Order: sequence, then structure tokens, then C-alpha cells
Amino acid sequence: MVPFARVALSNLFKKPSTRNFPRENVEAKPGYRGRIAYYGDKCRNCGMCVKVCSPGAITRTVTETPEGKDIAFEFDLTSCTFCGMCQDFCDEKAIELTADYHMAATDHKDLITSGVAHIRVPKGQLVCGEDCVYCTLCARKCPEGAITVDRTEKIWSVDHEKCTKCGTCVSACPKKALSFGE
Amino acid sequence: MNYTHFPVISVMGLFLGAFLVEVFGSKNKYIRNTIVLLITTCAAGLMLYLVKPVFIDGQIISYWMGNWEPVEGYAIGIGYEIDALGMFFVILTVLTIWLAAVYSIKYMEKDSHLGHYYTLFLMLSGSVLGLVCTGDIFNMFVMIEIMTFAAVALTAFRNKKGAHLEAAFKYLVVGCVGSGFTLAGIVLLYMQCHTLNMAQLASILHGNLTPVSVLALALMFTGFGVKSFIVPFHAPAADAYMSAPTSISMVFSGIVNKAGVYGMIRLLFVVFRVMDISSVQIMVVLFGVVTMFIGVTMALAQHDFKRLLAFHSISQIGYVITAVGICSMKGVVSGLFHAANHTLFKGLLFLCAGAVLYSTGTADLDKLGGLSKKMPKTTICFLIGAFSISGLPPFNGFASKWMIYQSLYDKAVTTGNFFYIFALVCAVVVSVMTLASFIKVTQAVFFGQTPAALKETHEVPFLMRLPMWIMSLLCVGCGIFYRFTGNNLLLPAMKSTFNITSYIDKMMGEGTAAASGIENITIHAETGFEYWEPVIWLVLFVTVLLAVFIVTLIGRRDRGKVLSTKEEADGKYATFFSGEKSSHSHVAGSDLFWGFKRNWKGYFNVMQKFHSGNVNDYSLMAVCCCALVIVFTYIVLL
Amino acid sequence: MSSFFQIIENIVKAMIFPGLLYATAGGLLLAGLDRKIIARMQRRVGPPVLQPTYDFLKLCGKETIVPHVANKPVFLAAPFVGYVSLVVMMLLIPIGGYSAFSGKADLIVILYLLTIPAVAMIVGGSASGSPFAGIGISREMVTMMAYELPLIIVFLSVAKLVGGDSMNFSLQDITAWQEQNGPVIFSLSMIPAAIAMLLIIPAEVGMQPFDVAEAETEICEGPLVEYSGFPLGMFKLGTAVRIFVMTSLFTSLFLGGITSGIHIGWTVCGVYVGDLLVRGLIHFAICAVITLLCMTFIHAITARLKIEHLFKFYWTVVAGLSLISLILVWIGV
Amino acid sequence: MIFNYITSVLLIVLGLYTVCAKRNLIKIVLGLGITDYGINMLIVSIGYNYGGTAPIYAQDLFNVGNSTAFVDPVPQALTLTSIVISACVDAMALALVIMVNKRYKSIDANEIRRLKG
Amino acid sequence: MFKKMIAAAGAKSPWIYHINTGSCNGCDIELVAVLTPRYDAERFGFKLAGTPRHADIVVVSGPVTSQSKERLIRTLEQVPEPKVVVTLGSCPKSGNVFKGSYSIECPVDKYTHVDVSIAGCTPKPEAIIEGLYTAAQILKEKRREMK
Repeated sequence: MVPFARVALSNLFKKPSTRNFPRENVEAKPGYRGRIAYYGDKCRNCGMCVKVCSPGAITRTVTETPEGKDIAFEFDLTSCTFCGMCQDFCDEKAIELTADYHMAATDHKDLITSGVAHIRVPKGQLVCGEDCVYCTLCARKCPEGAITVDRTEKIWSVDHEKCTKCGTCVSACPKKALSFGE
Repeated sequence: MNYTHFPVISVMGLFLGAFLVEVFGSKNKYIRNTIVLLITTCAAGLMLYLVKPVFIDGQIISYWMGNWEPVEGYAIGIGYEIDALGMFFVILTVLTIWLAAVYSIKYMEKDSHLGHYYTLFLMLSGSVLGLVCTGDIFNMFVMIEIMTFAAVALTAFRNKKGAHLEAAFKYLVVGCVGSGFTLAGIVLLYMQCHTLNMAQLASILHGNLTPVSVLALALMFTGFGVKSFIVPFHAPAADAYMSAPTSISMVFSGIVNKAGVYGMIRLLFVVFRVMDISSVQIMVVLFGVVTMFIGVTMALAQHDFKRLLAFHSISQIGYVITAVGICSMKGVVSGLFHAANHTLFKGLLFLCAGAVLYSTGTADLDKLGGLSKKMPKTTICFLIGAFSISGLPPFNGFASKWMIYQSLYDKAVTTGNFFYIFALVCAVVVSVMTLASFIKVTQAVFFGQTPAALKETHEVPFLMRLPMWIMSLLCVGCGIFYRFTGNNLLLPAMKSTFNITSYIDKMMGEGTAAASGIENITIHAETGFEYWEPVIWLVLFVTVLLAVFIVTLIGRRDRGKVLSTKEEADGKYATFFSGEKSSHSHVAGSDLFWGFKRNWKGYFNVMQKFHSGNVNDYSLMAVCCCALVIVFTYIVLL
Repeated sequence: MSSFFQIIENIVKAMIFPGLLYATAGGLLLAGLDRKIIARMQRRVGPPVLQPTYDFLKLCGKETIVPHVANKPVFLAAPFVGYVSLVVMMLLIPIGGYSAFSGKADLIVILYLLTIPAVAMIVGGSASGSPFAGIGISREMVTMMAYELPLIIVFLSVAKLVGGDSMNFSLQDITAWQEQNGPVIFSLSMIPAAIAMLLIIPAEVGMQPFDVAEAETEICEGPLVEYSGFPLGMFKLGTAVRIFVMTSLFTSLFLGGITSGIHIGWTVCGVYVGDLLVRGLIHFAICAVITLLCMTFIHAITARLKIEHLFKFYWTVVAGLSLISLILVWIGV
Repeated sequence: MIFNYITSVLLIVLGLYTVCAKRNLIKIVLGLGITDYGINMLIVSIGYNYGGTAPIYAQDLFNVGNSTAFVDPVPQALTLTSIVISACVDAMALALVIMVNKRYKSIDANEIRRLKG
Repeated sequence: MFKKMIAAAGAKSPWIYHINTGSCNGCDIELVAVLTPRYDAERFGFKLAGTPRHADIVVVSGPVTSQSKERLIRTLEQVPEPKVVVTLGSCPKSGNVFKGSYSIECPVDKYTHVDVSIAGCTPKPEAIIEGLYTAAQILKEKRREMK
């Protein structure tokens, strides 16, 4: 007759449903988008994650090194929205949102994931081999838009100033026709 | 020292003072003030001199005008007689008059025609003092008339505003209808007993109530009811209190309605002695309960400070009438005690209202606010008054209300009548509503935020604060040492209301009372004060307060600091407005008790129609009530 | 010399047993228990029982900010008056057969002593000058008006039952009566009055369904909106002691003579400590907890009322209940 | 003698009727006057002793010997005071009506209702 | 004499006052979820306070929109002294997806010293409890060296 009366009384004798958090460690569900882990070695510095991150939480600083470039990535978790876009767009699977949700910190540095990607920049220029079938895949993949391909006249050309030698086209070409000539 | 002349001297002195002030005082302020203060102090001194013989030695002071002693058992002249009951009301009157005189010297400074003001004031005080001292019914009627005239003239004193004139006119019409009934009653009594002296009337009327004397009783009861502003006749009273200058409305609520109550007590207990009939008691208690309830509920709905206080004095008179109506020993003691307390705390509250009016110029609850920072001393006095009227324990309101409840439930048990339980419950609820309306006034006037217009109000001069301090000290004193006032003042007064043999013998010579068959009731000294020890409670309160204070002192260093600022501040010291800039938003009087008024919409609409403000309605109510009382007394007493 | 001991005994009574320490400790424990039981009823772990103590100590440490609109002396003095008057009331309520200051207060005095803490909070809130406090005050007053009517009727019915032909309002005689013929609640006609009293206590104390005056969500803690630091701590302490006072009042009125039979002979300096311990402390502790359970049960399953519903509820349902028992007692069932 | 009482009661009732029913303020004041006259009539007719003369104490009248030589003087004294009082009432009431008329510009009881509720 | 006890009690009964400066209410409902039976922050003494005067921990959520900036500053001033400011979610610290919009003026650091910041676009309740718990410890330190 009185709502919840029976429930309240019976609850008195049941075990409380509170998860005793600090003592028993609670695991986040699989697929929980938590703290970002960055694996510098896999990253190819294609810059897709930076372009895709809506709050602009990822910052890159490039430092020239004798055999190529060192790119320091910084993921600012306090401005990240944990959408996971960077993880999806990263072909190399260099970025992974782990299930670690313990992100409460007193000073700002604990909430910044950083990592360095060492990119060996090949000396030579981009050259297209003979078995190119002019499928224009490389043109579309190129983040800088440096490659122009004309299917009808079967002409392939590259603008060397724009090309940052990121290597996306090399891995994208189905016929493995592209390479950096020495 | 032959003190039998003192009552006449002080009454006539006051009237003489009125005449002198009119003649000399209208021009020069200092002459006027000295005359007024001199006369009122002398009257007070003379009457207080009588306190020792009347209360302690139990004497009764009788004085025949022109030394016309009664001839063969028939009183011819006008006799003054003061017994303990009369003396009790005399003290109240004299105290209130003196305080009002001191207060009005500074309060009325800004008005013009002060000569007339003081004449009317002294006429009013002289007539009330005369009414309380006299032993002759017609003399009492004449004093009532003088009182009504002075009161009406004083209500219309500030005739700039039309409302004051309207209030005076309504008060005059209903007042004169009431005194018409009283006069008719007196005359019928004279027709029956061929005498006007109350003592002789009492001895003649004892036992043989003829239809004519019952009609006289009903008419006089209604007449005195009109004068004491019980329910059907209370509407003009509320207007009169509001329009009169505050020092006068303090005298109104202090002694003018008490005069009506005194008349009623003298009538019912001494002259007619009908109070031992249970149905008469029920009628009187019914009047009291209805007055209590309507007075307080109307007060909750008011927007004006003085009108709210007016309705409260009506409801407190309801308490006194209920207590007296019980007609048990404890009942009369508590009734008289509440009458005294009412004069004290209601006078104090009106003085505070006057102080607020004096310094801010308005008494509208919606325009006032936050005065406690500008007028701290008035706030303290007001809080003492408010707490004692709403019956908080250490103060005097509680002592008398608590005794009223005791007598109510004793009566309920002895008679086994459920009506008194209803009266008791109603009394407690009305007491809480009184507290509610005074919380409303405290929040609206003294605490809360100060409106821009009142930024530079300052405290009232000392001469106005002196009466306030005296009254608040009396309020607290009566509350704590209520046994002292109980045993010394109230018990003799109660004895003289019940045992009137000495009252009659003093006036009419020995043995007249015994001849007419009036015998004394044995009054055992049980006072019923045994359950409540205010002194012990206060000692406990202070010791525990000290203990808490010491503990806080020890922990002083570890406690957080107390930060406060004087000037206007935003941010840290501003009130929390959920983030907004704290603008002036004062929860004024009219917005409080929204929930309560919505629940009682039906009742409040009826009340609006009941207080229509139309003179005809008020007089119609008076006449109908008189008819009802006549019919009731005929059914009951014959 | 005896008067010297008398003073010492009085001070001990005022400070230790039924006075300061006992009331404060009991109040804080009961308040902690209340929050714990509510949590358990909602199937959560709930704060430790000493949580109100921690709250009070934390508030002592905090800074007290007096708004510039407020009237400083009244603003700071109000909490102390409220708390001390509650402690003094604890002295006047007989615990078991033993009352600290016997016969010094009857039911009507208790009824009016209960208004002092409420008025202290009201004047304190009004002195703070905040509009939230203004609304909080009017709600507190309407709540007081609401529960005063049934409260006086309950007192009348208890007095009539105990007094037999004459009404007896003295708490001393009520406890004595219950020593002989068992607790008041067992007599059939008093059960509605007991239920009515159980419904009144939450409003008096300001617990969930009837805490319209201190509604945190709508008017941000009502009168307490501008309080911070030690004065706020004193008000919270006052509320806790008030729960204890009301439950022990309910126990002394309705659950009196349960342990009347047991007599333990330990006497320490003339005081029957054994008796006192059993009939007083243990009996009162159990009954206080039982009463608290009922109130917490109501608290756990209901939501806060609007002010006019509260007023209508008290003047119809609760007043009706208490009236039934008054009439039954009046007829002499 | 009975006619005196009937007329006085009638006068009182008539006066009260005008006070209660008439809306014009001056008529209300007149009503008050009429009630007072009724009561005065009542007072005077009470003191009448059959065959008595005016209560003036003269030597020759006294030795006539019958005790009811005089009419009862006390009610006449009362009537005098009552007449004075009712005169004052009328004077003050009319003064108030004039002032009310100046402020309210009307003397209709229904308009003069500023103080209500 | 009571200094240690009061400081210890400071950590045991931290009262929270929640300021929503234009948040999408994701963090707000998450904060309230913390008080539900499943997570039950009341175990540690956390309680939502009605006014800033009663607060110890001020939880700010949402990118400080220009409308709420002034109100945020005023409310933060009104909190009595040993107080701790906690930012909930990424918005207060950096404006999250609203960064660069004309109407937000975050981060909150411009207006007050932020003690604890709980990252996560709607941080998990356990993370919030952890953050509040560290805030309570900071409260104890602040209380200890206050004076």
C-alpha cells in the first residue's frame, strides 16, 4: 500500500550493493576509452590523428635529427574528449585508448601522454616504377596532395616541395610501384 | 496620613491638569511638559502609596463624595471604593499613563496643537483612573463616556489623512451605541434596586434575579463588551489603534480595553454574581475563544505594523476574557496576570512601532527592512516584547499563558465538559500564530535587507527609549519572578473578586452582606505555580551556556576566524544569490506565510467581508450581538 | 556542607549525565545512526556512525563569514541559544525513573521549551538577511503552526489517561504511572496518539519528508543559508540533540515502564547506579533506537512535501489521529 | 405609565434602525441622537411617583405628611448628565462628519471604507 | 588542542558544492551518480551542500561560458577558507570540443588555483571518487597549515 515500504525493509537485511571501490579494484568494461597510450615506434607521422582530433588535444613538435626527424607527440588528456577518432584513423595502430580510467591528478603533467616518433626521412625523391597502373590511390592517400595522376593520358607526377616523405603512398600502392630513389 | 482622599485627588488632579494645559500650555512647550509630567507623576505617586495598605494589609479604601454617608442602609452619594481588584487595575493604569506621558513628550514634538493633545491625553487618563476607582455605576458610565470622547478625539488628532477621521467616526458611532446599552442597563438596575452604588446593588441583587435585572445584565454586558473590543465590536478598534498617534494607541491597548475588561469583571463577579452558572461561563469563554482566533488570524494578513499590533491586542484580550470566564480561582488569577502582562508587552511593542514610525516615517511592513543595524536598542526591546507576547518561556507572556492553560484543563476535568479542551487547544494554536505573526514583523521590519530609502535612519532619542527599557525590564522581571507578583498582587485581587462581603460591608456598614445572604468562599492558598521554576531553568541555562562558552574559548586558536565587514561589499561578504550580484531583495511581510494563506483562502475571504469597513455593518453587528446576549441570558438565567 | 555537595551534584547533572555530554553524545550517535539506517535502506553502505561528529569538528575548523547585511551579534548568538536550550530541556525530561531536576517541568512547559530552538533558528536566519532565509523562516513557522495542534492534543490525551479523573501533566507522575501499569502505548486507546507523535517528531526535528524549511534543493538550506563554520556546526549539533530530546520524550511518554521490574543493587555515593544504568540508559537507548527506526523508515520511503500539503496533512490526518485517542481516553476506554 | 416605556423602547429601536440602515452619515448621527432621547425618556419615566410634586424642598410642603410627596430626584439628575453627554456626542459626530466630507468629498457610508480587512 | 582532531575531521567530512558553468550535463549527472548506492561516495562523508557557505570542495564542470564567468568568480569567493577547487571533465581545463568558441573563457586556472583536475569526457564515477578523495586529503593539508 505505501510505495517502497516493503523494498526499504527488505533492503535492511540484504548486503549493500555498493562496490567497495578503493579496496576491490574495479576494472573498466572492455572497449572503455580511457587513458591514451602512444607507441612512438609504430607512428609514421602521417598527421591524420592531429587533423581528426576535434578538440585539438594532440600537439606535435618536430626536431630535425641527422638521420631524419624526431616528432614529439603530446596528448593533452585534459582537453581530450576521448572520442577515439585518433585511434580509428591511425593506420599504424600507434594510438590506443586503454581501459585505465584513473585520471585524477593534482598537477597537469600527469594528464599528458607524450611520446616520440623517430622518422627516418629517406634521402632520395619519390619515384614511380613501371608497373604503376595509374589507379590514383596514392594521390588520394597523400596527406599533402603532392601527387597528381591522370588516368586517361597515364601521367604520374609529384611536386617535391609539398612532399614530406611521410611514406603513406608507398604503403598504400597496391602494386608497390612507388619507392624513394637513392 | 489619611489616604482615603488620594484616589479622588489624583483623578481630579488629572482633570485639573487637562484644564491647566489647555489654558497655559498651548503656547509654551516647557510649561506644558512640566505640567503634564508633574500631574502624571503626582497621580502615580499618590496611587502607588495606596499599594501597601490595599495589598499587604488587605484594607479597602472607601470615600464618599461630599461625605454623603449612606442613610439607613441606602447609599445616596457617589462613593469611591478601591479593593484589591480595583487597585490591580489602578497600578496598570497609572504605570501606562506615566510611561505614555514620558514617551509622547519626544514623540509628539513634530506635531502641532500639542496643547490640545495633552488636554485630551490627561482627560483620557483621568477618566480611566476614575472609572477604575469608582464604586458607583453611573459615575463609571460617565467616566466611560469621557474616555470614549477623549479616545475619539485623539484618534482623529492627525486629521490630515482621511482614514484617521473615518476611524474616529466609526469608533464614536459604535462606542456610543455601546454606551447607550450600558446606560439603559444602569437605568433598569436603578428601576429595580433604587440605588446606584455597586456594593448595595450587589447585596440587593443577590439571589433575586428578576427579568428586568437580567435584561440590565445583558445590556451592560454588551456595553462593556463594546468597550473592551471583543469580537463583534473589534473592527473599529483596529482602525482606531492604527490612526491614533502611537503613544495614544499604547494607552488604548494598555488601559482603555482593560477598562472594558474591568467593567465586565466587576459586573459579572461582584454586582450580579452570575459567574457560578456554568452556561454563563461557557458564553464568556466562547466570546474569549472567538476573539482570540479572529484577532490573530486577521493579524497574520496585515500589511501595516500598527494594525497588526491592534489585532494582536484584540486577540490577547480574548485570552484574558477566556481566563476570567473560567471563573475558577486559578482562572481569575491567570486572567488578571495576563491582563497585566498584556499591558506591559503590548505597550512595549507599540512603543517600538512608534520608534520605527518616528525615525523612518512609515509603518507599512512592505517598505521597511533591516532596521536592526540602524536602531539596535529598539530591536532589542522589540525582540523582548515579541518573545514575551508569543509566550517563550523565560518571559512573562509564558507565565500567564501557562497558568491559563492550567486553569483551562482543570476546568475541563472538573466539569467534564469537552468545550474547555477545545478552548485549550485553540489557545495553544493561537499562541503559535501570534509567534508566527511576530516573526513576520521581525523579518519584515528589523532583520532582512535595508531598502535604499531607509539608509540614514538613526536611533530614537533617549526620552523615547527610557519607557521602552522600563517596560522590557518589567516584562522579563514578571516572567522570571512571577511567583512574587502572583502571591503579592494577584492573590489579593482574586480574593476580592470572589469574596465581596468585605467590599459591601466597607461601603454600606457592617452586616449588610451577611443580611443579604452572601457568604465567603474559602480560598485555599493553592496558587498552581508549582510546576514551573523559571529561576532554576534560567540558572541551568546560564551554567550550560557558560560551559559551552568556556569550551569554545579553549578551542579558540584552532577554530576558524570570524570575518565580517562594515561597508557594502560584493563577493565574499555579499549574501548568496546563487551567483548573481546581490541586489536588494527583501522578503517583506506580505510574502511570508504564503502556504498558510493559500490553505485558508475560504476563511480569509469571509474575514474580508466581515471587516467591510462600513459603519452600518459594525453597528448592526453590535446590535445583533446585544440581541443574542439578551436572548441567551433570558434562557439561561430565568 | 550538604549544600556544597548539592551544587557539585547539580553541576555534574548539568554537565555530565543528563546534561551536556550525554545529550551531545547521544544526539550525535542517533544522527549518525539515522544516516546509516537510511543508507542501508537504500542498499548502500552509508557513512560511518560517527559522521555527524566529523561534520561538527570539520565545521569548527572552517572560517565563519558574516555577510555585511547581517546583524552580527544576533547572527552569531542564535545557534548557541538554540543548542543550550535543547540541552537544558534534556535535563528536565525524566530518564527511566530518574529525573535530573524532578518535577520542574510538565508537558506544557516542554511544549513551549520546544519552541525556543525553533525561534533561535528563525531569528538567526532572519538576522542573516538573505532572501532564501526569509522564505525558509516562513516555512519553518508554518511547519511549527502545523505540528503544534496535534502535539497539544497528544499531550492532553496522555495527561488524561495518566491523570484518570483529573489531568496530570507532570512528567514525573507519567513515568510513575507507567511504572505501575505498563507503558502508555499498550493501552489500546493511545495507539493513534503514538502514531501521531511519531509523525510529529520528524516535522519538529526537520527530517526528510517534513524538512520543507531546510530544503537544500529549493531554498538552499533555508535559514542556514548564510551560516558557515562554527555557528553552522552549533546549529547542526542542535538538530542532532533535538532528535535525541524528541526520541527520549517519546520514550518517557509512551514506552515508560518496560524495565520497571529489574532492581540492581549497585550504589555509588548514594545513587542507585545499577538501577540508573538499566532502567535509565539501556532502556532509553533501546527505545530511542526503535523510535528512530520508525522515523528513518518514513524518511527513507517518502519525498519532501510542499508547504501547504504539509500544513493540510498535519491539520487533518495527524490531528484526526490524536483527536481519536483523546476522545477514546475522554470516554474512558 | 406603560406608555412611557413603550415610547422609549420604540424611540431606542427607531434610533438603532437609523444607525444601522441609513447610509447617510448625518442620518446616522441623528439616529444616535434618537436612541439617546429614547433612553432619556426611559430614565425620566422611572423616577415618577404617582401624585408627587417637583422634588424642591420647601418648608410648607413637608408637613403635608405623606411620604410620597416628591418625585424621585435621582433619575432627573441622571437625565441631565445623559442629555449633556448626548449633546456632546452629536456635536463631535457632526464635526467629524464635516471633516470626513472635506477629505472624502462624500458622506455616503459605503464610500468611506478605506480602512477594511 | 583540538588542532589535529579538527584537521583529521576535515578530510572525513568534505561537503561538495557543484557549479555548472555551461556544461553539457554529462559530468553533472555523473557527479550525482557518485552518490547513488552503486558507488556511494557518502561512505567517505561526501555530501552535496546547498550553498557555497557550507562547501569545502567546489566542483566546477563545464567550459566557463562568458555568462557564467562572473557568477563563478563570485561563488568561489563566497566559499569559506579551507577550500579546494576540483575540475570535473576536460571542459573546465581546456574547453574540450568548444575550444576557440567566442563565448567560452576557460581554463578555470585563470580565476582560481585548481587543486585537483579529473580528466575524462565524463570521467568514470570511480575516477571522480578518487579525485574527490585526493581533494579531501589536500583539504586536510590546507587546514593544517592554515592560521
